[in-house]
Amino acid sequence: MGKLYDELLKDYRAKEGLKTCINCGTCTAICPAAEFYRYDPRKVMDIVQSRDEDEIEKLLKSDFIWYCGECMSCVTRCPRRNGPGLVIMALRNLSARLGYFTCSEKGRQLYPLTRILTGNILNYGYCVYPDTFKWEDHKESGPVWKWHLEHIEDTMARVGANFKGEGPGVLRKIPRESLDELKSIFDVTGGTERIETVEKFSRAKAGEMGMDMDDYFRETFEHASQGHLNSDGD
Amino acid sequence: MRERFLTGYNDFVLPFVFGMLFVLTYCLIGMIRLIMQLPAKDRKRFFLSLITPKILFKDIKDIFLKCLIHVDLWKRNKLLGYMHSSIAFGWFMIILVGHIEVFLYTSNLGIKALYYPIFFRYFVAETESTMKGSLIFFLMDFFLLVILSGIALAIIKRVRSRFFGMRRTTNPSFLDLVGLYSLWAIFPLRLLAESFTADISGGSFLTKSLNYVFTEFLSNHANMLPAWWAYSCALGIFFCVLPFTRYMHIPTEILLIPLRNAGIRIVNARKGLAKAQVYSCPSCGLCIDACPMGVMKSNIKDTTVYLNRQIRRNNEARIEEISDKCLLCAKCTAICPVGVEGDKLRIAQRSMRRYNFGPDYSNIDTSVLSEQCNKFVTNQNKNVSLTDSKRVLYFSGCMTALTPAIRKATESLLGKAGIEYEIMDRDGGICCGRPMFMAGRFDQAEQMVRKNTEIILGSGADTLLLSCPICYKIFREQYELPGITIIHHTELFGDLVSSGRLKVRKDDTKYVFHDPCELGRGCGIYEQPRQALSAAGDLVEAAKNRKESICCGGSLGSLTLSFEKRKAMTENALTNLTAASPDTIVTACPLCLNTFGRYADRPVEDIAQVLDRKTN
Amino acid sequence: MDFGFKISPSSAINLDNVDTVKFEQLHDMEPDVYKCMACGSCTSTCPANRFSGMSMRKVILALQRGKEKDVVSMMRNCMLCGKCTMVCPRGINTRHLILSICRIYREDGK
Amino acid sequence: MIYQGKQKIWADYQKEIPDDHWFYVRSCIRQNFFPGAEKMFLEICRGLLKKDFYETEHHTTCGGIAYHCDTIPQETVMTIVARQFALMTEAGYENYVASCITSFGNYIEILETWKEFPELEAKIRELLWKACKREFNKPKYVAHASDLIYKYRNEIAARAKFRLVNRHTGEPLRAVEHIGCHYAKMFPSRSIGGAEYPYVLSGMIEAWGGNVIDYPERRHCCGYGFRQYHVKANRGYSISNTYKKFESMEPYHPDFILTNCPGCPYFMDRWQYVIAETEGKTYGENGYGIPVLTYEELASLVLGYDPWDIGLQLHQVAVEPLLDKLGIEYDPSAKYKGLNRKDIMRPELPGVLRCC
Amino acid sequence: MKENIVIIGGGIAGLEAAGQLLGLGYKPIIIEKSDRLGGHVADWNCLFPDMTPAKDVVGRLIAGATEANIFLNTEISFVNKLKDSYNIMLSNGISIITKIILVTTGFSVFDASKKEEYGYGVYDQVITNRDLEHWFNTGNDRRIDDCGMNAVGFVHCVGSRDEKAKNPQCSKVCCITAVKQAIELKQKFPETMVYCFYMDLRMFGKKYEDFYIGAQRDYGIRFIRGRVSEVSENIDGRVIVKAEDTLSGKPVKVTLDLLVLMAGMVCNPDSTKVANMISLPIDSDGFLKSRDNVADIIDSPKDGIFYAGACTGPKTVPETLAEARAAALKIHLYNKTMQ
Repeated sequence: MGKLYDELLKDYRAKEGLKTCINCGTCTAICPAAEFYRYDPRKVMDIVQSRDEDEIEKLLKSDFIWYCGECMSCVTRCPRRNGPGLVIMALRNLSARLGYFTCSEKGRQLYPLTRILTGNILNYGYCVYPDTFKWEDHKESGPVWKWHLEHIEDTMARVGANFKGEGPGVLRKIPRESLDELKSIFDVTGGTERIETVEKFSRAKAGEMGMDMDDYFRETFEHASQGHLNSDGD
Repeated sequence: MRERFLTGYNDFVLPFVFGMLFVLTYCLIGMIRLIMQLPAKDRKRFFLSLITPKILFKDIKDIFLKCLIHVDLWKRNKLLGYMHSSIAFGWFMIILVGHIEVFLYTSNLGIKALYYPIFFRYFVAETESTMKGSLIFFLMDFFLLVILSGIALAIIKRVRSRFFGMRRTTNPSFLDLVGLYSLWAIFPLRLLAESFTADISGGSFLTKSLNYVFTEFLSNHANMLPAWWAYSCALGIFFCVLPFTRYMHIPTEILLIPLRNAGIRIVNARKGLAKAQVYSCPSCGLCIDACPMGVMKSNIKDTTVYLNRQIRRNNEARIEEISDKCLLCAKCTAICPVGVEGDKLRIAQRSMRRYNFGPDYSNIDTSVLSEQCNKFVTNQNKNVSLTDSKRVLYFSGCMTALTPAIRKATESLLGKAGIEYEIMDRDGGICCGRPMFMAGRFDQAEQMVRKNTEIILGSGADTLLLSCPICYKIFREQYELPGITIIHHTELFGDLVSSGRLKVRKDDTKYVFHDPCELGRGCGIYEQPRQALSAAGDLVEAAKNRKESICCGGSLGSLTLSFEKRKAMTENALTNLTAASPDTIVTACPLCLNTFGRYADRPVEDIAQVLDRKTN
Repeated sequence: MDFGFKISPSSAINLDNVDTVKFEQLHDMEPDVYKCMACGSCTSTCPANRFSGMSMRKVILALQRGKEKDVVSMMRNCMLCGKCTMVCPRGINTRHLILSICRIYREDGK
Repeated sequence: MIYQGKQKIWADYQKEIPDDHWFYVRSCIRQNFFPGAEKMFLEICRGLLKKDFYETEHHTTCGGIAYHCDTIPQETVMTIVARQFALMTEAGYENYVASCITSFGNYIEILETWKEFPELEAKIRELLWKACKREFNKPKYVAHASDLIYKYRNEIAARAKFRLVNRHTGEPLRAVEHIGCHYAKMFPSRSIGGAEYPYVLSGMIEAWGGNVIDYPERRHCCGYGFRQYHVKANRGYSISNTYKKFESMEPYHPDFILTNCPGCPYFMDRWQYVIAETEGKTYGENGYGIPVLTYEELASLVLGYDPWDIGLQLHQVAVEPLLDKLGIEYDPSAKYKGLNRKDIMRPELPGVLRCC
Repeated sequence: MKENIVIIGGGIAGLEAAGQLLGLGYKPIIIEKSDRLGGHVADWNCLFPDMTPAKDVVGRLIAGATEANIFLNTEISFVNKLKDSYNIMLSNGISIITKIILVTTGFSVFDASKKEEYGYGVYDQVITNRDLEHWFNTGNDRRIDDCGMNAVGFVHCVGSRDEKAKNPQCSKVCCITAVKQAIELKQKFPETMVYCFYMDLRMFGKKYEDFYIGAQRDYGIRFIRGRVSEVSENIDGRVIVKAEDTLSGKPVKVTLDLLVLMAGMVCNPDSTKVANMISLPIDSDGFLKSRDNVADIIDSPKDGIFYAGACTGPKTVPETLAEARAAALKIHLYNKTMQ
């Protein structure tokens, strides 16, 4: 494998997002993540453009790259047409591919995310689906959501949705052949391989941490250590 | 001998008696308080010293030489020396001879003993028996003349201090002036009073002769009374103001000398020895000329003499200003005739500052730092490897990091001399603590000392080599490193050159050596660098050198002097150094090198650089 | 009700709310504190930097941003060695500045 | 604030929007949380305005959320999108309208990337063929559903039964608009009004009689942050951002918030609930929250649809105070009923946030 | 010496060149689009580094050029290339045949409203450097509260060093202008907190650094290294500025009573127009292209056509004047070789 920087630059998002950074800080100034996490997208850009392999490797293994919310506000303002948010995506992609994501707490969250989201896509054809959006995991969704889930046939019918129905409409059942096509797309485009990679490294990490995969799922899904948010430790 | 007045008393003695009693009481109480202020350990030491014959003898010798003869001043300037010793010694002799005279001819003085010796000539008439004392008469007149000549010089000095080798003198305070004029008045008035009565009470060449002149105009002896009153008043005034003037140095110095000889150091900024020093200051103003800050007129009031004055006045704002500004070059200490330690006094003042928080080095893990410099320790059993040669640990110091040429040259020379060495702070280390110490933050400095001690003791070295005199001073004074020789690179290289281990090529380059404050005055290293330099070229001397070398102006001692304000000092120091037109200025301190390098018109080098270039 | 997470305060420095009383006091004692141009020479030369992250540049900045606590922790290992003063291109007497900071500010950042 | 200055900027960001014949794709989040909104979109466009909007049951998620959660590679998301385009091509459409902002941003980004790197497009065509044996034409025009409501805003205004005016005071309602980040921030020129002062929602509010309020944190993200919400451990980030927005808009006392992004109304609605429950703070009047509406919901309301038909009961923040201001009649007892007034209980009431 | 010399633009470069040419015995023609001479400098109040009143400088230049033929309110309608000369048709109907043209069309101030996120023209309390100079001159601007303001900010590099604004170049004079204006403002309102948001401070000119030190030490102006990312208006109509304090790596925000945008120099569209008429090339920075950017900055690639001043790139006043003098001399020598 080539050097990390070269590897990174193979990603189209890095190609688009990384031109020349002048460290002006416009990105950090309006970055929602920089405001609440101990995070500074400008520094990420600076590290990547330094081409310092050690620093890039550290970055790929750190929590730092997982703080971004990909709102892309930075893209609007950069005077040099950089896209820190895009570079972050490329970094995360590389970190996932190389298995570096398991080195950091925020990186390890890739496991539950992959399980939930790719599971939804491949099983239902949706990214978010009521069957997997449990109130217990989303108490903030409120009593309304709890009620909605409990009576979903009725509530959906009340507003004219085609919930799990044939043909078009809101939350219709996506036909099997379409789901098969999605699976096929995952297989040929590296989506499946990515799921397996994440699974493989997470399994190894879980073993290292002495957990079974369900515990590991809960741990990575729910646990936040001190020190990520700005309020921690102050 | 015949008493002229049976009562042996006249009202005019009262001013004197009052003054005398006042000053004696004041001094006695002051002395007791001061001694009580000493830490118990020091106090014990002081009392022990007074019964140790060797020290006691030294005390007496010092008091005689310093307080009466003013030997230091003689060395500085003959005229100045004579002026001071004529007054001090002359007066002492008059008092001594006067008392001998009284005790020879009178007995049972009782209460009169207080004033009788002073006004003896008023109360007695010349008789056969007193005639035998013509030697005494002569001595009394002689010493009076000596004193008068001193007074005359003092008056001239007030106008033309340059004749006395002083460019600047102190600005006396009002009470100082009262004291000064009353002091000046005492002896002419005594001459006048004794001259009036010389035909009755006897006298010698001075008083008798003057008496003849006076009798030409005034035959009535009743006229003499105002002269005696005036004499007594002058004495009374002088004694009464004495505690509040610089003349307080006269009694205080007598205490200071035994304290110093007892080996006591300044502990408290305002009490004990510090107080003795402050009150011992005669305000002679020698430190004004000595002070390197003096090149800027605005700094004159920040010299040690003014510090002492402000401490006596408890003017805290000015004390802080003066003590923080000082470069701590210690030149005032070196030249002070009474031994006021201007630098230490100031550090003590700084130590009084109250800080809300301060550094704390407990988090620093010395083992990490030790690992970088434990080459002399074999890994397995942590034993020191036994080699015959020196195991030199080189602590280059913070400032040397800014003048890497010194470190490079030093390493090169060590290599050439075949000395095995290890650098203690290659990637930076812990500061020696001296700069912190100079800021008066002793606890923090002490912490650094402990941290460095751990590293050094763990290194297995037997010699600690230093490039920076600032480090060198604190390593010598505050560190306890048993079994380890602490040397400055000038010493090492000086020895290596003398012993022939370093062969230096000599050429005709003219070098001048700048004695860094902390190396010269601070540690007394003057010879080795000069020896080494002489081997490399033609050594010339600066106008003021060695003990009187002028600080480069870059000193870390000063806390407040700004960068711009130091420039004039550096330039003045450079003028002094280049008096003999050297080709190259050589120093042995990274800070001096840095500072001189900024403004010098010719090359400035560290001695290590010079030697390295001229050895193979 | 516990949702398992909570609102985090913003890390943004709000200059509207920075209390400048102490900094003004410092500025009265050390007028040169304003002269810093953040070149970082002091930081790179500082021997305490490796131990407590000491950086005179950051100290001056943090004081102006109301981050006094950071200052105290950075200054924890300052050795007062004077290298920063030596290298400062603006001739700021950083040593005295450090001492003045120790006199004006307090360990608890208040 | 100088209104003319904004108008000048809006003039620079007007895009041409085809009037009819759209291939419609849905939003994952909206179908879950605001199912009525998408229904109303088609209802208004097809039923009311008689436009041609085609939808196929074979379209799927665009994969945008999974992509922005970094769980699928770029090639995968591009091929999924290519499949959607193939469905459009096969259905004979050229105009593509997405209900979701993440999707919209995703489509635009992919098309722009293909434009810059044609070799990537070729590769994706190959992959799609390999996986699904499909081919596609790139859409001629990609719009977001809010662009269309914006386009039809005056027609809607003409048919409106209600105006955005407070019935009690006669004053225009104060509305805060929130634009999804991926609508304009990445490609301002593909939006209506640009990234700094987007006009797409403001235009609707103005057309329907309301007043748009600009507040300091208007541009700030709602706090979704993809992985910052989907992983429970990260939700502190999400709520902190929303909280910041609410604190900033609070002094302006908005009557409602209008959004064009699937996630934003969910977060701005639910985080009000969480802020109320954890901090005890509410932003509306009398302990209520500020109602958060989607543009279809608002359009439906002004057009006079029944609030419970359009699914406003699925909001956590009660919309009743807004309905009262608008003067819309509603049956409180029907709010939580199923079809044909079937009793399906009602949600519990929150502890702090006032609900109906 | 009958040769016509046409100077396009009556700013300081045109005036100075005209003055020099008059001294060399020519009778130059100045064509000025507006109704007065002096260009942008005439709008300014004081000039760095010595705070020379701009009107003195412009006044002297105008006085030195009064003998020239000056056409105000005149534009060039078209230019015909003849065999070895140009026929210039003016908007007032006069046509001039000349072999020598000096282009002194200068620059335009970047339209700050193009940086939408800064809200010039949208937020009441956002003004430009030029507006501020206007206020210095007239004391007349409702946005500036004469009773004093709490806090004022200056944003450097507005429309400069900005690819999004289609101007990646440094505008050269804005840093020092910001420092100058900040000082002037602080002199008028000593209690006001003044912030400068900068990316780099390019204090390249004579005594500029002194200005900068003075601004810091004597005026307590706060310099924040970070480009302003976004400006918004709060409910009081004050503006909230967001930037990163890159030196501490933290976002910073501050509420200001006035925000001054340092709009930079961009190529004057009139320069481009003239360039098109005479087929002069445009350089990659958008300004007119010189024969050589090191040795022949005042020569166009075409014989007989010369440049002076900011038409070839951002310049300071002294640089512009020096170029104008150089151009006058070059024209003189060129004219001699022609004969």
